[in-house]
Amino acid sequence: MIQEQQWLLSLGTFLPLAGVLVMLFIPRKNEVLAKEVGIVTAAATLLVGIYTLTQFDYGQAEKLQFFTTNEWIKPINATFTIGLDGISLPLYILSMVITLLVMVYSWDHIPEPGNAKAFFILMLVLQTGMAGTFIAQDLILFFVFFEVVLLPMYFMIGVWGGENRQYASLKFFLYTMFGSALMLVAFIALYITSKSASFAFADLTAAGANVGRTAAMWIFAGMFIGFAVKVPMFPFHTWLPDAHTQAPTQGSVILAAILLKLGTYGFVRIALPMLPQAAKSWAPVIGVLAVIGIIYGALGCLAQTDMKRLIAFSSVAHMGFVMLGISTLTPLGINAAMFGMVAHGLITGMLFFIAGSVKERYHTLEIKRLSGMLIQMPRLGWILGFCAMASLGLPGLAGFWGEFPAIISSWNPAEVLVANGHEGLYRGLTIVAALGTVLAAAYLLWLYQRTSFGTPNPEFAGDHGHGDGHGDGHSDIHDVGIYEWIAWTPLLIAIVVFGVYPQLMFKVMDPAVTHLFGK
Amino acid sequence: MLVNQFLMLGAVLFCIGVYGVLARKNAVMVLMSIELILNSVNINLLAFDRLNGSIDGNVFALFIIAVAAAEVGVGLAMVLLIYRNRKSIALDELSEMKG
Amino acid sequence: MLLASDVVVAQNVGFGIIAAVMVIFALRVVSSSNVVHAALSLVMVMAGAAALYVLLAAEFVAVTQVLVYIGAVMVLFLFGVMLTRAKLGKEGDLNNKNWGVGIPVAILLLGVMVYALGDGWGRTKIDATGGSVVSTTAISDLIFSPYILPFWGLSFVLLAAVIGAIVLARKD
Amino acid sequence: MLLANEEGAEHAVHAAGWFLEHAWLIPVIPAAAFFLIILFGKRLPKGGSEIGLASMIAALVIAAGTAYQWIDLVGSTEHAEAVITKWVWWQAGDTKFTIGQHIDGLAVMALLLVAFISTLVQIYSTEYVRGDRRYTHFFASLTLFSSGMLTMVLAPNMVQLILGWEIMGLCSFLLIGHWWEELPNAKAALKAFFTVRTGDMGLLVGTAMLFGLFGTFDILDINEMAAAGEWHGSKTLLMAAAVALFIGCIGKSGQFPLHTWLPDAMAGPTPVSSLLHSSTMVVAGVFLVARIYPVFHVGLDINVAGSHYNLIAIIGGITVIVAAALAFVQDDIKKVLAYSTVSQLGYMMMGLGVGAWTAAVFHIFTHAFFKCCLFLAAGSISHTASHHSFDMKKDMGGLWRKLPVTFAAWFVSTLALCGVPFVSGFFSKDEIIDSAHAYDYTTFYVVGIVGAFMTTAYMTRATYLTFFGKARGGAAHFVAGEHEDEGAHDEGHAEAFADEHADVDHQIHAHAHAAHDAHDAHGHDDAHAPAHHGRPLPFAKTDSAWAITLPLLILGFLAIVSGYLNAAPFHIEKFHEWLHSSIGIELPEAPKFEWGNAAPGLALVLAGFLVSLYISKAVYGEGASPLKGLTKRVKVFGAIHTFLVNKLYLDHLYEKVIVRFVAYPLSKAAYWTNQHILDGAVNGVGIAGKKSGQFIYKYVDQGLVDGIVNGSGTAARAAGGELQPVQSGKVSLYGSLLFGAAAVAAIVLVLVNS
Amino acid sequence: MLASLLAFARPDVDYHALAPEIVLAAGLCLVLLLDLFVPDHRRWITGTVAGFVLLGAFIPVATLAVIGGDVRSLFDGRYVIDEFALALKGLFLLAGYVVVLLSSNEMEEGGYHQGEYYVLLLTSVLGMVMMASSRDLISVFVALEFLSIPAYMMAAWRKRDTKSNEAGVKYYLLGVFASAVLLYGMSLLFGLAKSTKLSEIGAAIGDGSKAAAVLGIVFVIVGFAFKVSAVPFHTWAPDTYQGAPTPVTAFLSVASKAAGFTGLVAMVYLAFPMAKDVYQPFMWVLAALTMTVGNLLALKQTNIVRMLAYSSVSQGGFILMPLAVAGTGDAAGPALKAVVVYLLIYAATNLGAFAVIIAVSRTTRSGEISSWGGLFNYAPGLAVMMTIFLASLAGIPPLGGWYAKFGAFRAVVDAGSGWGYTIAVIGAINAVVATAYYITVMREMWMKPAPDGRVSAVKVPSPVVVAIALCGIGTLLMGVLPGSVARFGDLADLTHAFGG
Repeated sequence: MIQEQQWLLSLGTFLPLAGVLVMLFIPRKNEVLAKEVGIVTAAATLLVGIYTLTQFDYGQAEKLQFFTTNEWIKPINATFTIGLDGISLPLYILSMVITLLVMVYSWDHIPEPGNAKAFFILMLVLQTGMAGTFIAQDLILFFVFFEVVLLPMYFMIGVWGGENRQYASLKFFLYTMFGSALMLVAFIALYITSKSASFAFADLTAAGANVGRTAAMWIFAGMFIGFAVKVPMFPFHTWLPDAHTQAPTQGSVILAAILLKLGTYGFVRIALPMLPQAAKSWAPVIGVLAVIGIIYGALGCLAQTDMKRLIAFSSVAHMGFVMLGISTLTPLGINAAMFGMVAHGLITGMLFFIAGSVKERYHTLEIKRLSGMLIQMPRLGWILGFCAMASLGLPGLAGFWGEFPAIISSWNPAEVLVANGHEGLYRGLTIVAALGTVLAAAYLLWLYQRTSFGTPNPEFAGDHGHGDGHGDGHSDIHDVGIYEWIAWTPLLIAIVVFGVYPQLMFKVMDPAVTHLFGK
Repeated sequence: MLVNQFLMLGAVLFCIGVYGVLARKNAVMVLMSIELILNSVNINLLAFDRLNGSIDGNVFALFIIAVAAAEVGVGLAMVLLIYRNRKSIALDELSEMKG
Repeated sequence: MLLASDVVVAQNVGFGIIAAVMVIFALRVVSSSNVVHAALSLVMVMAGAAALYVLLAAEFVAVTQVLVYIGAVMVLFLFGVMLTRAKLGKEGDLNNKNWGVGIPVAILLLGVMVYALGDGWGRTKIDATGGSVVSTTAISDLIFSPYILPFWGLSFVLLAAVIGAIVLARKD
Repeated sequence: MLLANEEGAEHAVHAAGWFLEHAWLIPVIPAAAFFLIILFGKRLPKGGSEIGLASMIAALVIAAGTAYQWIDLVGSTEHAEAVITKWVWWQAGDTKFTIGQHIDGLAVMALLLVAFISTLVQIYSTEYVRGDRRYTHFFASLTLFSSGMLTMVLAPNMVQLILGWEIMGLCSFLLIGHWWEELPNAKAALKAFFTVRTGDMGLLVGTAMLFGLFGTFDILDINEMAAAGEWHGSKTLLMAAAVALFIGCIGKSGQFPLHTWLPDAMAGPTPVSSLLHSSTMVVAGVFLVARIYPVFHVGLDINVAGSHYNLIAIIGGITVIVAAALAFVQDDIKKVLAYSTVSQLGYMMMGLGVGAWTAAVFHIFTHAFFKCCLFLAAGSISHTASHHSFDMKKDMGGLWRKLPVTFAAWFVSTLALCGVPFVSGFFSKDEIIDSAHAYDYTTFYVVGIVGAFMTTAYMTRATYLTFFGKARGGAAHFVAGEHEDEGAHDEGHAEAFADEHADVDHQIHAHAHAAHDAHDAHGHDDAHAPAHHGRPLPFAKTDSAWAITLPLLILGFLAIVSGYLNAAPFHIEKFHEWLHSSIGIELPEAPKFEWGNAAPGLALVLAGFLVSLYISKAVYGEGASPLKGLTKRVKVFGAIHTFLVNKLYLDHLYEKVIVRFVAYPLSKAAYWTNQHILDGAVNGVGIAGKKSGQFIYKYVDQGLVDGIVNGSGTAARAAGGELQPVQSGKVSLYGSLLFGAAAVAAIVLVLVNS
Repeated sequence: MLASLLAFARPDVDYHALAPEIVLAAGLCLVLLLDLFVPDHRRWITGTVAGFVLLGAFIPVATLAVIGGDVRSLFDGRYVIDEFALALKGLFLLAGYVVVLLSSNEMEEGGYHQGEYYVLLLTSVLGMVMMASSRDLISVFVALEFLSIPAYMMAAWRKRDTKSNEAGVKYYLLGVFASAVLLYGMSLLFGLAKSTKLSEIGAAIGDGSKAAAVLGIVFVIVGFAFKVSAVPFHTWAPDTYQGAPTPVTAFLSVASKAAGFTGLVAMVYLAFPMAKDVYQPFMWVLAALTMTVGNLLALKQTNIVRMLAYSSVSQGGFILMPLAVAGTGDAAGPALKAVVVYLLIYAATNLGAFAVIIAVSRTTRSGEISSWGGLFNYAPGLAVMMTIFLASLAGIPPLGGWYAKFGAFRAVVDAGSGWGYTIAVIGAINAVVATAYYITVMREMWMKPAPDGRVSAVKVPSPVVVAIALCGIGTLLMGVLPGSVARFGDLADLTHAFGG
């Protein structure tokens, strides 16, 4: 643990709340000011993040840095312990980046029914919750941050979402609550049965071995449900398509890019290291569910008629790969999972951005009605193509490095799993997961072909999208706008950069992952 | 004399009171039935005092009598109140709110 | 001088009579179709109870019982009956429609109480001759020393009851 | 260099020469060019093609230098070791993923080949797709494609190989679907990508298995360990790995039964076809088998005494025959060539399957030249002579005089393809057939010579239809000298593309021209119209522009001479000499060439030519013949014809049988299924997936899984409703509940506790 | 005679310890007098005074807490001022103060009898304050009646409103039934123990194997179960809460319930701590039923107060949960802390929710949930505060409620028994179900349009604003820094009382 610049993480996490405080005093009518303050706050937060990046000691990425611990809830030995290591760092920064980009995108994309002030406040609160979850090094602190994101996201979907937003938001909320309620019970049981000195991760990890086998299995089950709902893993995934589809673009992006990662992060950070003995019994179950998720998500995609819903289902499949990597319990698999989390965040986030922009232009996302986007909006069309390719795991783009190593590692799972006679199972999983990559190609290309190729649907053919806007009914159709460029370019670049040079991220994550899981 | 003679009598009174409370519709009758129950408690307390040679039961009984009086007063006031508003003191008709 | 055994017999006989009266009139209270009759039956039960208290050497309580219950509470009841303009004669529907529910409930309760009491005190006897009548002094010592606070509180209960009852019951 | 990592590169021990050590630049240059084209291409005077071309030439120069130095190296040392340079790409735990180069004979050969063909194709394209509305994109994709192939070729490990492999897949998608406005093109692109991707599943799993077996991704290590028999796990696992990898190769190299995408891929512009189907994309599968040959050799028991069959040989053999048969019934000249490619790839696979590594790789080499030439020639015909049609029956015939260069190139390439002696194809193909015979794979020997017969036959037919006989359709116009005046035909294009976006009928129009390279070179911009054909070569004024014919000439020349690098009849074994160190495992001696052994094959080639010529003349010629309409009159022939025309019913098998079998039980509504299936499937498996997806989505996901979720909500509310009567509002019932519950609780607890 | 009179020993009274009660009693009389002498239009002053009285009574509580030291045991251990008592006294007084804030406008504008109302309120609070310290049967009984009888009448305070009448009558009758059962149980306990002191009863009853002891324990628990509205003794609560004036409802659902729990805890921990085989299963069933039934019924409600009534029933289940395992393993300590902490947090949250309801219904004039549509648009502040309170009730971090639930779960898990884990899971599921109905209100506020297209802001009287702010701060503070309130939980230690 490196206890330098202890204030840094707290600053990065709570700075958005300061912005919220300021925004509270901005009159609602003054939307521009509200947006400005919001964006400035997010940008400042990101600056802190970048400063964190520069101060991070990459040579010791396996250690918790900027570590600080304070008394918090004395009676239950919960502490305010935060720290950043190689596992947390990418996600921590990603959350900041995504928030800022989403806000920039919101500059001229405030969804119905408006109220930019509230919208931005919710995003800032979300940001605090997300960043906090990734730096928390105490189970209770983690839980609190984990839950903080719940309400803002609920309102984001419920207020600014699509037609069926109330149902979707309710489902999202209740599902997540269900998971976290059981998870909380499991956390407490872990703390008590392990006789840990405190709720700090380090203590719990050290004391985890004290938990009896049966108890460990049950506790893991509780955590499993909590995290699996968030991931979401089959069969706890049904909230996701609804939530994604109905959420406003910004919500979908944040949901896909960060929120889903809270679950997988939980597995990597909490469930596996603290209960290794239960993890090895549960790993096959996770693996099987993950692979079911891959195929199931892909089949779900193939059945969709709505572009956004298709992307949503693709998340189920992609997170399946992440979970498959985790279930191997090998450093390689978990590295792959960590990479997959970030990659999925970038790519699917981008895809949701695109879906949002398409919706804004065509007022529909029905694949049947969309066609020839490449003619009307060549840039948007190509970006969609690029993201589809990235999403289907094309080597050289970020998506590949989440999938491929996961497949490799599932063929060669951890020794303990082999010793338990699960090798055959995992090999079967490898093959099915590989089939998933084929299906991914199928649905993404199908989507791309249907929406972008061909000629524009006559009902939208009135406008060329060359900016002259002479079409009367469809003057909304225009190519990528300036705020969209600003919001998207970093993501697009990141997809390429991480695809070409994955070591950028692996270098940071690997020491931490190896530290946690390598023997 | 067996202490149970008193206790059993108390139990019987208690149950008669319970029956009355449940079966009666007229609010005043319900209040009367409650008095039966309270009396059974007093009998118990005094029987135990006699058995155990303590005095606390006596004190307790006095408190109960006093409280019961207060309760009856309040109860009757309420009965009057509903009677004034509804011209009836049939308790089962008081089901404006349910479900 | 009466012998102890005579006392016991006398007490038993007295108890028998009082108990029978109480039970009968208690049943009257809950079954009478005449409100006033019920109220008068209640008086009989109260009186029986007072007699029992005497039997149990609790004279002060017995006196209080007579004064408070028969003297005050009953009057309240009668006022209540009259103010709510209940018929003085028979009334058809004093019972609820589902009055029958009360019977099994009461029987169940009685069952468990009888079992518990039988189990708890079996044939434990009260030493009928031993001990003396509970002295009022002792009671007052008790009330004003360890139980002073409840007593103090009780006065506020009564105050509140009076104030509240007035507010509720008065026309305005 | 971005990838330069402080851990440093692991260089080969000895200094091997600048080019050999810097061969990794070969793919990097086009890759960089790709980004430049994308970013700046549109602003450049030639729309970015100059960057692409320059990068390819640069790559070619380096490749040539590399080849020179490699030959030098081979000549100077006893055992020329591969020049391997690796950088750690990334690292997870103790698993290192590296990137770099693995330069040996095979790689050098492929590099040179790919760079060379790519360069020619780019030159050709500058003319062929001139004026195209996505000219820049075209060159960008083409350049990236080459980069992908080159990346794959010099990959020192499986991961980089997959990287290149997939980049190619992506670019093939973009290139085949270049004219994506038309539905069939878009669908063909999708199908190509998807089919290949299906095979890639095998590649992914196979790579995972290799990693499990050998603990490394490095090709050199894998080869050494496989040859030495040092792997963790059973022989069966190695076999499984080989099979899995081979599935990937089947998809990529269009082997039976995943070959159906290849003919459809002809929807792309002709230069694309020629690049993809001569030296790059489709040979990637063969290349992979050759690259990690020891794995296959050991895993599939090749050349083990007493074995007469193995998976690779069987698949290759079937492909040879099936594809050749299919080629025979195509009317689209490009499809003939496409099936021909499939068939030739079958030869290569078969060669590898029987242990004739050098011959198979050599066939890659020679095939690249003549097949590329054939494609480009076909493009030249359609571009200049047949109004962008590829239909041999409708728009061609009698063109040989007007297109002398094209014809000459076509002709020599056909000779090479048919395996006529002293032309390149002969040396490679005959070597394969000879080896099959020598190594006791008699079946495949027979397949080989029968294939040779069929090859000759269909090529004779195609040649006859294209260049001889009576000019028909578009060709008739051209032959009649109307080619300067293209107005009549191009009007249609002009109309169609005058306002390309608004034209609602566009799609219908596009359907009608599905068999055309219906790019909008014409009429897209009227200002370009006069100049849209470049200058032809001086000695062939009526032929295509120089940018088209020059490559044809070069390729035609190479189609003749390239075979002499390894001409067994003349005891030239240069090729073997340069490449043999890449095999990685001991193979039996190459058979001695004897004309006697080659004779049956040559006889059949001749027979094929004669029979086909006779039939062609009879069927398609002008004179009356008893054979005309034979397929109509004789039902057996008719049935065979139909069978072949329908591509062996394989598409039907996918789309009708498999799809229905899989989808029917899943779907309750049969007509619903049928409608969707008959409704023009992108491809059968996709539809099946989609149907099952819909089923799962509708019934399992929304019905069951989500149903449980929503159901629990409903149930909770219903339970609430059931409880409401308890809250009756009646005091007496409340009281009953109170006393009753107290009584019950007391009874239960009293009973329990005493 | 005289001798015996002289023999009467004046009890030693620790006036500091009794100061809160004395201040309250004096204040009560002061309000009564004021009511007599203040002209009608100035009657609001009684409310103000009542508020100050409550705050004034809080001062000695605070000083007692600060001084700390030994447990102050009065009247031979029948009246004990320990930390548990002080924590709850503080709770009652502050809750009372908030209720006064909430009542002022309601009472003034409704033309009700303000002076008498505040007298009753203060009386009831005084009863609660006594309950917190009562350690013998008679004190407990008197305190219970002390706090209940004024509450019965307050529930019926809107005299002309038949619903209010009904609320009062139902509350009164069932309350009397319950105290009858309670008394019978007490009489049995007294008979067995020969003493009214809880600690002596505890010693005498032991593990409660006697049938009579079981009966006594069950009846006593039933008596308090009514007070805390545990299912199936909850039936009065929805009707009463809905019918009573809203400030009174707030008072009942928070203070009265807390007082019930205070008594229950005292009985469980002191009068029959060792009879765990008797009270644990009973509590277990009560807790499970209360959580579940309360939630399920709440799901069906359309009236917001009634919904909150069921919600508060179900919250009661969560508070009961730790008591269901209070005798197992090491759970006794955590369970007690959990109850106290839960009560504190719940008080702030629930009072806040009622405060917002009062503020909003002044404008909407409706109790239906559907009338809350669009609140976020025309009164964002209220909507956000209501969201905070509801989310806290649902147990979503970082709002207080999560810590309350956390404590409850922790206690049951700490017991380490199968029963404990089972009820933890039941509780977890119920926490989710509960969210469903809290969220319908949020949905109404945030996502639905205003039913009558209302756009104008809501005017909220300043006392209500203060109340909302106090509750909001409390709710947030206890969620973010639960340590602050958990310290009270830590202090809530009854063990001293065992000895005397």
